[in-house]
Amino acid sequence: MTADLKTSYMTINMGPQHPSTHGVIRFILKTNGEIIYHCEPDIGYLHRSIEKIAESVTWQGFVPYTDRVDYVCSMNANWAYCLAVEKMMGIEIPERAEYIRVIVGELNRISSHLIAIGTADMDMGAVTPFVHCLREREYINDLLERVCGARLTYNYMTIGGVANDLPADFIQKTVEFLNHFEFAMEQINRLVTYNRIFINRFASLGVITPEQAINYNLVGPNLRGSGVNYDLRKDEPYSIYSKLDFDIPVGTGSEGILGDCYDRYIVRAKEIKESVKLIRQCLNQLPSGEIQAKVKNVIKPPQGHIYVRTETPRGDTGYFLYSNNKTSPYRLKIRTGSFTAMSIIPEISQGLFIADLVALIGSLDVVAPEVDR
Amino acid sequence: MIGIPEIFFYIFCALIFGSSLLVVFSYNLLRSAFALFFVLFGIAGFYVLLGGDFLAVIQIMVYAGGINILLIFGTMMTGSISQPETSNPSFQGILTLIGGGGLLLILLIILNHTTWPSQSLIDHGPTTKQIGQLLLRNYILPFEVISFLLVAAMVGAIVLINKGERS
Amino acid sequence: MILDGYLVASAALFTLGVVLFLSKKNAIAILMGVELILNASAINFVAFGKFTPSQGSPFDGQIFAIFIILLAAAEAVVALAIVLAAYKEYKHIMVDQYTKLRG
Amino acid sequence: MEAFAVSLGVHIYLVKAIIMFIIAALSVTFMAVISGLTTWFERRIAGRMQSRIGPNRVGPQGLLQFVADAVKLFMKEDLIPKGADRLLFKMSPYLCMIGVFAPFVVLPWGMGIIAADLNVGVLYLISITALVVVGTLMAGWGSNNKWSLLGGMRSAAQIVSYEIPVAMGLLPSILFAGSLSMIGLMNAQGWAPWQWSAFQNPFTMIAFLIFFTGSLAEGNRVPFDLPEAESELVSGFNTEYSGFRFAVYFLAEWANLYVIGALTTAVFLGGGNLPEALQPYWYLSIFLFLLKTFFIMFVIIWLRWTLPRFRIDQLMDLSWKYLLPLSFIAFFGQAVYMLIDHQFPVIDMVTGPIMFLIFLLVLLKFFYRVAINFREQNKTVNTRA
Repeated sequence: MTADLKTSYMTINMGPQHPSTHGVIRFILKTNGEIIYHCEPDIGYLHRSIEKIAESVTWQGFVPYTDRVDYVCSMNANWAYCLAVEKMMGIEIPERAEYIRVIVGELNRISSHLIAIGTADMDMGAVTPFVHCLREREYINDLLERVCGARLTYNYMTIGGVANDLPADFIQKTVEFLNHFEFAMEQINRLVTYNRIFINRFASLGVITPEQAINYNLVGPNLRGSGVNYDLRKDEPYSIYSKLDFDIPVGTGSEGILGDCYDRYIVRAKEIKESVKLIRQCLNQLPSGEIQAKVKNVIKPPQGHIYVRTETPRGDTGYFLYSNNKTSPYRLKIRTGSFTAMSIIPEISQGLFIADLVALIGSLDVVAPEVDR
Repeated sequence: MIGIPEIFFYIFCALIFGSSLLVVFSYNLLRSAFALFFVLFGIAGFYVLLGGDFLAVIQIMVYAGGINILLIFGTMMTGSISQPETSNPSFQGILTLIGGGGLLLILLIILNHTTWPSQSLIDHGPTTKQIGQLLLRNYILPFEVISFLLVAAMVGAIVLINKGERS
Repeated sequence: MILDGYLVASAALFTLGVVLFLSKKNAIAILMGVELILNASAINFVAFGKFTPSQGSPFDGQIFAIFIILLAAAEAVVALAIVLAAYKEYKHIMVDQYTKLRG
Repeated sequence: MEAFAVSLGVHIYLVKAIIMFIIAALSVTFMAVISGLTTWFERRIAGRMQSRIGPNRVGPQGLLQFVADAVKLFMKEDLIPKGADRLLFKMSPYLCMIGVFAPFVVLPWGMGIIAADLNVGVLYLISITALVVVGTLMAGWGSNNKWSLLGGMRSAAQIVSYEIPVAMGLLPSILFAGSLSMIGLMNAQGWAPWQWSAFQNPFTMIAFLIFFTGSLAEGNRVPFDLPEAESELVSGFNTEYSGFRFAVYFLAEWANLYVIGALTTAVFLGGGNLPEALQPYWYLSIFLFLLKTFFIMFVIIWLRWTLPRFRIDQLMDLSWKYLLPLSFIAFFGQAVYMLIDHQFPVIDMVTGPIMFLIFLLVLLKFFYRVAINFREQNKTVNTRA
């Protein structure tokens, strides 16, 4: 007799109200006691047909919708879409606008990674680091609020530049914040990242080999956690990233096996430091000048299609645009990092504990609205 | 007039027999297992009344806190979870009831016809020390044998389960 | 007089244990019957120890009760292991349906 | 008072029953207040640790918050899920509460101040947790919810396996005191820290640490709060409970915190023992006892809001592979130590102060670290518009 015939599996519904599923993700688990035999993510639970909406709004009018694709890093989503339209139309944007875009984009990357780290900590039962992460994130929210007036869905970048210039004391306030933040981050790391219990929970767990990561098309920190050095900011530089000096942290398997949850986690923690470095450089080099290229009020990109990718906190976000020279896109398709991260969960989660599945989701940093556009 | 120990005796009797009836006649095995907990607790109460405070604590610790939990675990693991209402069927019910009633009758008649050499009640005070000394002096051999038995039981259980896992 | 009370209670518990032991199909229920029987005898030991101390110590009865508890622990562990092993083989624990136990 | 009531013609048993009832009601009320205050204590500490304030609206400094919470919980709808085993579902909170409140019978409050000094006090305290185990199993099973079931199973497995290290951790102290009663254990220690059981010799120190770790696990506290792990099992065995029953669970949880603190204090930290000169002022010993207890509770809360959680297999590993062998070593070592101590009583004078000195050094290192943290901490920035 085989083992399958002997054991009866328990079917458990995890989510959408489960506290550790980061929004409204739903999993259907088949378990043997606490050990997962099969885990099926319910993709499409949060579908809002953003891509369909794009076909009935103007090109500029779609920018606020990109905020909602991934509300944790909406600045980067704005950026990806605007970059795609600009490439399609051949718009050159002023240098100051590029610098501002990098500054706010990297600030937003920090705040997104803070959420990722904090929720991973909270899933492991450590509530305090999460609150500390949110406290630091509040500062970034304040800074971005000074820039654009919004704290979550910014709608700051426009086709052709950014909506408005940085406020007068922004640079000084940001430097002040960064000085404080570097130490605060070190404190958070000491509190949880180097904690023995935490490392034991994360190390050698949910291992994604480099081949698997590439086969499943993982992107961003999840891919780099598996040791693949691939970052669009370095490998296909857009904006002014080629002028800036920064490193790409990759997973090394320092506490266990290469590609485990701890590697993905630590890559995010290190990327935060790199982002701080980037912001400091941009603040130093920030040129003066225009912040907005000359763009008509009603734009009609020429007939054709384009696919533009940028590196957002959750990895490679791509916008595919198809224009037939009308005021709104003929077809728009968004490719996000969380979607592929979600699809690797069934394979990796086999044989894990339920508690480990929570850790795995936390380390993959899946954001629900990004899975279903 | 009945004294306080008697009142407690009857309270514990009620607890024990109320729950043991549930143990015997419930068709839900889990309820039986939980009811057994109260039976064991009531018996610990008997031990207190009989001046065995150490024994009562051991009864709760090993029996109620150990063996009974094991039984509950066993119940939950052996698939009774899926059909609790019929997990504990009985057969030959009438026959065993008649037999059991006869047995009880015989026991009671014997009890009634025997005169036990009863002594006056003495309070022996704390029991822990004396029990410990008895265990390590007069009863050292049974004590060692039972320790060996426990180890053997543990090893045996592990071997049995491991064998089941492997096949 | 009070000794009789304990003896009657113990007899009744013993009977209930025997009824449970004989009438149930479920192996774990049978195990519970054994526990009831063991407990009934332990009550007897302690009660006799208390009310009719022999030449030995008045705690002999309690010593025996402790041994009974420990024996019960050993018995429960082994019996449950057997029940679980049987469950893995047969998918049920109804003792009247164990028609083939070899192998 | 008894005689007076009897002279009035009231039946003696009735009088006794009424007196017992009054004492029981008093202690339960007192406990409810203690656990309520503990909720406030915990939430304020958590607030401090997390850069927020915590409850501060109801009453002075938010002290009456627990009353408001209780009132709110009593007014909530009392739900019993469909398909639940109603009998077990209803019984479980009370079993848990009894299991947590029963230890108060043998918990001391100061030098010689105790409700009932049982001969087997400590054993009674350990064994009564069986009620909690059965209660959680009942809740897990009776709720007709798989998360609850997993929580209940985890809880039972955890408490049953950690009962052994806890009991073994208590043994060296019991050996030393030669008594199982709480007062006996307390009296075996002196007032000074180097006379406490925890610092008596290396083995009692190990036993103390084992006991403390095991108690955390038995009380379902972080880092061992797996039965309630809200990020894994939603809320464990009490997921389906609402209203009054839920309040009872929480009362039990925080009362349990006090039990852990008081037991640790009485057995390892010298209880409420006072120096000779202060002994006439008996109320000081109550104060001292509560102070130590609340300090232990503070440490537990501190750990809860600092550490992540173990996984179930790591938890079991810790108990069976590390704590249990260590506790055997501590037990054996203590026995050998006592044999030596019997021959050369001087050793008793030496090891205590040395252990205490080591503890002080560790404490010094800790404060040094804290000082560095404070120095490095930049002043908070203001990024607001």
